[in-house]
Amino acid sequence: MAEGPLQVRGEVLATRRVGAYRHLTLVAPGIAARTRPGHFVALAVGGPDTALTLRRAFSIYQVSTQGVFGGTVELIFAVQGAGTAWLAAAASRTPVDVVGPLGKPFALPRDRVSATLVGGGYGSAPLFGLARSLRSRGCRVDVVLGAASADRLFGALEAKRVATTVEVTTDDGSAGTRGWVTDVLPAVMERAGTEVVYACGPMGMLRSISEVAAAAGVPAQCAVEESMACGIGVCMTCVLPVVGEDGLTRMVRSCVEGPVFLGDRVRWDALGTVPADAVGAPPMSDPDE
Amino acid sequence: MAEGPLQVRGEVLATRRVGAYRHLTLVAPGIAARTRPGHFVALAVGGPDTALTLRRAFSIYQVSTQGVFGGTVELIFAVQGAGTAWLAAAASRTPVDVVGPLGKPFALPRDRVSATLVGGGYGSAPLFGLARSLRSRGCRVDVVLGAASADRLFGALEAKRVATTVEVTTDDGSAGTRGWVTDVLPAVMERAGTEVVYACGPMGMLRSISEVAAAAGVPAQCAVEESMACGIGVCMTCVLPVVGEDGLTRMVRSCVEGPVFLGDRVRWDALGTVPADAVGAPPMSDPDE
Amino acid sequence: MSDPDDITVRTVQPPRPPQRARCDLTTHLGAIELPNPVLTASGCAAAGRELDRFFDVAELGAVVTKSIMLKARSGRPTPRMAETASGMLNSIGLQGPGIDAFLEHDLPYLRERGARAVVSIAGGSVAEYTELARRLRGAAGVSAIEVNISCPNVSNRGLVFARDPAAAAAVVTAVRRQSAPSVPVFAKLSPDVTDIVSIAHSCVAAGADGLSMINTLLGMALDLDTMRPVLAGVTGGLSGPAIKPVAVRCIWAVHAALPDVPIIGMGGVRSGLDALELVLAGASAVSVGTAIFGDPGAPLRIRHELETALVDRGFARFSDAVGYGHREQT
Amino acid sequence: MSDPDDITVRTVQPPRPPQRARCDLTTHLGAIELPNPVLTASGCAAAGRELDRFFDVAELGAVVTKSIMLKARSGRPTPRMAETASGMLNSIGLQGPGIDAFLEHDLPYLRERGARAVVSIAGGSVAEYTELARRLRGAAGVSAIEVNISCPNVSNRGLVFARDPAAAAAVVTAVRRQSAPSVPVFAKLSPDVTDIVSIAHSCVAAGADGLSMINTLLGMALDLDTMRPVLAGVTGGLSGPAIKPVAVRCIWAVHAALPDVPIIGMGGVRSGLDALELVLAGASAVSVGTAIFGDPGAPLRIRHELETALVDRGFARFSDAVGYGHREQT
Ligand SMILES: Cc1cc2nc3c(=O)[nH]c(=O)nc-3n(C[C@H](O)[C@H](O)[C@H](O)COP(=O)(O)OP(=O)(O)OC[C@H]3O[C@@H](n4cnc5c(N)ncnc54)[C@H](O)[C@@H]3O)c2cc1C
Ligand SMILES: Cc1cc2nc3c(=O)[nH]c(=O)nc-3n(C[C@H](O)[C@H](O)[C@H](O)COP(=O)(O)OP(=O)(O)OC[C@H]3O[C@@H](n4cnc5c(N)ncnc54)[C@H](O)[C@@H]3O)c2cc1C
Ligand SMILES: Cc1cc2nc3c(=O)[nH]c(=O)nc-3n(C[C@H](O)[C@H](O)[C@H](O)COP(=O)(O)O)c2cc1C
Ligand SMILES: Cc1cc2nc3c(=O)[nH]c(=O)nc-3n(C[C@H](O)[C@H](O)[C@H](O)COP(=O)(O)O)c2cc1C
Ligand code: FES
Ligand code: FES
Repeated sequence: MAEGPLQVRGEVLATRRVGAYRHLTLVAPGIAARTRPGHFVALAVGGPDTALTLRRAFSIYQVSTQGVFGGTVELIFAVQGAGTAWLAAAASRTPVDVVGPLGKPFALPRDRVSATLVGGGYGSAPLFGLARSLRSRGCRVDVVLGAASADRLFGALEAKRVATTVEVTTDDGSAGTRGWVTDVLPAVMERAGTEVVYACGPMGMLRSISEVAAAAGVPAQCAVEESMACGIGVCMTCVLPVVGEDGLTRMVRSCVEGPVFLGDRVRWDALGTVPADAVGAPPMSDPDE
Repeated sequence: MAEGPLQVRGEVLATRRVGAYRHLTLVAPGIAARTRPGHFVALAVGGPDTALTLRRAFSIYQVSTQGVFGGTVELIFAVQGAGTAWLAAAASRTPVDVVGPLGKPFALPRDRVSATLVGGGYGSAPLFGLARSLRSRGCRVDVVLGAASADRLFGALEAKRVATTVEVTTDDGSAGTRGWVTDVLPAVMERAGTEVVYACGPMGMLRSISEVAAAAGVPAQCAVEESMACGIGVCMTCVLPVVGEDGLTRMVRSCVEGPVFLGDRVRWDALGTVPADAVGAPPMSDPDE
Repeated sequence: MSDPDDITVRTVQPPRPPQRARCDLTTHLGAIELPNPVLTASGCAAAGRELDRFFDVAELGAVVTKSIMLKARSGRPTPRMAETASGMLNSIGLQGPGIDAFLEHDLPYLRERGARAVVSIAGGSVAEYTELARRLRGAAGVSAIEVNISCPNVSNRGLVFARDPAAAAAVVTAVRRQSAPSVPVFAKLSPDVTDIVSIAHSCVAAGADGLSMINTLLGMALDLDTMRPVLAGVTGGLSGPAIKPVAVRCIWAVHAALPDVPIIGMGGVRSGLDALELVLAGASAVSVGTAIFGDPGAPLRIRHELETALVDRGFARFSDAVGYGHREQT
Repeated sequence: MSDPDDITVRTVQPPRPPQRARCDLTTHLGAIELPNPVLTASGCAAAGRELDRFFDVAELGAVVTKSIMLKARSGRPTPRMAETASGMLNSIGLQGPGIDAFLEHDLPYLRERGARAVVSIAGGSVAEYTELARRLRGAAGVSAIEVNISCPNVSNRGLVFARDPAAAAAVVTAVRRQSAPSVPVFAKLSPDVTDIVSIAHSCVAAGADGLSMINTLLGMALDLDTMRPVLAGVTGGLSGPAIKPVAVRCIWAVHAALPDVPIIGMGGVRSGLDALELVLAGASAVSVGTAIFGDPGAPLRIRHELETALVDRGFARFSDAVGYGHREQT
């Protein structure tokens, strides 16, 4: 399999609504073949005269290497600001520059283990490809999906097709159990005999999942979402405090060393700070760039 | 007739190619009813996230007050830079904020006179509505159209329908007489017994036309084109030196006091300068804004 | 285990009733009170007449008029502008009819229309500013004076007043002394300085009742066909959304240093949210400049959008939002 | 009278043969020669490794590495960036591994790849810059040194070196003295000063072989939901197309004053035409920064576009275009 990211001039094939989200299919030749579950793409948004200067990062939901289009990449996204609004409105055939696949994907187990996949909101998007990979390796897969409300759940039906069991929670109780994924996760893990947790969703959720996994003594692979300017490792905006093999905390780039981290390596309590014990902290002075 | 400009949220109805130009029809309710020949509109370009900050000015080619669309405005434009490229690519239904009608239109004669209309490139666009108005007042209309090449002539066939005679020149001889409009204008004027000249086109052409008209002792109403930031008279970017009734030269705004000026009032030789005898010139110091 | 098919929406909360709340937009700029904090920026609205064709200029907090000089002035040759990414350069050269014509035609027009006028003045020497202030003293309808000190000082090798604390102070002292005590004097600062806070201090120490910021940044563009400067004046002032981050930083720094000094903020405001950003940084009023060129209705639209934004955030009074970004975090 | 129906096109000129001409892109930065004038901007390309996945970094004139400090440094907390109209704010805080790790891993990598390295250094005191230069002296593969003086001087109340002519000069003198004569030293200037030309003079008098400009403008953004500064570091550096007019103005002014001093220009370059604009203003090389974030292939694309733009304008040598905008008009 070819390695490393490509930059390709893609185009919008189709966009459709899925609850509160959009399901975007991009023609992006070459990227599909290199993609593994957990990879993301970074898109240029806004068109030729745009005032939007930075890329937007999106987890890859699924890819297709075949077909008349020379490879497609599918994303699930929420409209947040100007960039996602532009994407949502982009007509079929709109050119979109795509960089990907980016980041370190989920690590797959060598053995047939019982894996529990937890997704929050659109964070479930990268879990379906992962579930299929795990199943093809003979792993048991259970899925827990959570969201603020029913329209922000993504893929509950699809989950049912790939998973042994599926559990759904919503904050407002508009679908599934009212509450958080971590309210139901311990029971699911017990039932499934979980040996590894995979998670993608908001930072607060990932933190709680890491705690649940740690309590159960199983590793949690968490795909984080930090604000990114470049997505390719050159700008240093996307850092978070992570404990290395040597036990030292460093501010590491989530775009190249992540987005998937082991939950017990991330200093969740220290997000948005530089822990005093981090390598090179605290700055003695505050230079401008 | 209602007076003054409106600001309306219009939309693209259709765009088609006409030689080197585009013929754009905008739905822009209310503007048509206020428009007289020589008026222009100023369009916001680039869409919601655009880096383009200023309006683009275009002469009104023709308007329609009727129809299902509540009034349309038609323009003929050349793709020059980012703004016109965006307009040319804008799909039907693209929203476009339209301000207009703007400027002082051509003054129409009270009597049945012989009028000669001279257009350079897309500068012919505002002359057809003018020709119809003149004809309906019983004026004789002769038209001279010039351009660099055949594909940059606009409306030669339409001119034939409204004018007694039509003369065409191109710089490269690819259509009509090889040469400039002023090469043929004196003969046309003599033949037509011209009593007033109306002109729209590049500044150099307007200057030459003014000289020909002055030599023949007839007034020339020239629609000028100066770089404009606002189009509504508030920014002072679109000025040119014009001699007032009092004989004094002032830097006047072509967007509100023009774009139509009498040819013998414009200091053509001093365009791009502030003549030393202009009111308030020369600045003793050069303050930044 | 819950059924994943069970994802039909159960309506959990009733849709919220439409917001009807309003916000008191009144603002104070030194001795004067304005009904709302949205103004036009000097040089971007002439003296209000042209905009009045698009909306009632009396609906704005005030119209800040184009900087006026003592004598009529032709300004610079064209080209006078260049569009830049999310901004523009201008080099108008303060074209204007001079103070006499301004007092005869422009000020009375605004007064008749019921609009408030903040009169911007510009000069090449302290004496010229002094004379301008003296002439304004008698005039009816001057709500405040904004002193455009981004002008070269003819008696100091053309060094722009706003870049020299002493020269800036000298102008402010003179204008303040000449003006009616009821008319606040705002000094308009340039961002093109090493330390805007020290210039702000100088102006306030010299008697400025408030500060306006920011004027344009000095910029330039080359024409890639002629391979020469686009502007006849070579350099020009950069304005528009591109400079908003600089405006926010300047307002933030000056408000932090001088929290009691009212600030008229400007620089790249194109929406009510942009205006709110300047307000949270410390502006007591916001001027809309370049945005007008793209949208003649911008000032009034921004007033409405700002009110909505304030209501949405639970502000009953505009004044509570001024400098709110500086609050200690709880 | 000609027949108006006669508007069928008569082919008048044969289509021009496709342009095959090339332009010699070689440029000189003091003692060194680079094969072409397109570089990466410090802090926007790390040490080249990540970009090398998208194109061969040896195809660039040089890679300007992220400013390196003496010790490893964690940088500032997040959020570290905010997008702005045609630009962005960053507040990274010079995160980096320190000079030892840089010399061990980064510099050898570029050397192996056959790429030229311009090493950017940053410090909090003259002593720190001195030590950095000393460490670089022995290192193989340093084509030039760019001294990032937009750092607070810890021994002068944090006043940024680049805003103080004497402090800037002190740093430059120290670095120049420590460095091999064959390695040119470029001082990188900040636009946030009252008079950039005087800072340029100081640096050149202190021995700078060339000048880089511009670093980012100090800016700031507020989050309209939290109503607090977006950046954890409160203020940040503004970069991107928004600031290009300021970059052009600074380069123009410094080149006019110091025509023989080579300038590495940067600020908002996103296309070959943008690069050409900086070159015409006086830059002998152009660094691409923020544009990389939007387009990882930007530096190489810009090199190609610049060559095309030069050929189109009849330049046989890049060096003929440097400062061409300043020529006397005929
Ligand atoms: C690895 C990764 C995977 C992601 N996957 C998805 C996904 O599958 N579906 C989805 O809807 N969203 C996803 N996001 C979030 C998505 O990138 C943001 O919602 C999007 O960038 C917002 O852009 P905007 O222009 O609408 O918002 P704006 O707020 O206008 O964006 C302004 C700037 O901030 C950055 N930014 C803003 N919010 C975020 C954010 N949450 N994360 C990263 N950068 C941000 C943008 O890139 C841009 O540079 C992912 C983010 C990361 C880092
Ligand atoms: C009164 C008037 C009537 C016009 N009528 C027509 C018409 O009928 N058809 C047509 O094709 N063009 C017309 N123009 C010219 C048209 O406005 C410009 O071609 C257009 O603004 C170029 O925009 P751009 O974004 O493509 O180019 P850019 O060069 O990217 O424009 C950059 C900026 O410069 C301004 N500008 C650039 N060129 C001109 C110009 N020639 N005149 C005024 N402003 C300019 C733009 O408004 C914009 O603010 C007219 C101009 C004026 C003033
Ligand atoms: C065309 C133009 C003319 C201006 N004229 C003046 C002026 O006469 N006096 C003044 O103080 N500022 C003047 N300015 C600066 C504006 O008042 C304002 O400070 C600056 O443009 C930033 O705001 P903006 O980004 O909203 O335009 C002018 C700006 C522009 C664009
Ligand atoms: C994220 C980021 C990090 C930067 N880091 C540095 C740095 O370490 N040293 C430095 O001299 N300049 C740094 N800069 C400034 C750039 O090198 C450049 O001078 C500036 O961004 C203007 O160029 P641009 O508009 O092309 O980005 C940084 C800029 C950005 C956006
Ligand atoms: S997003 Fe730029 S380094 Fe990660
Ligand atoms: S274009 Fe603004 S005054 Fe004419």
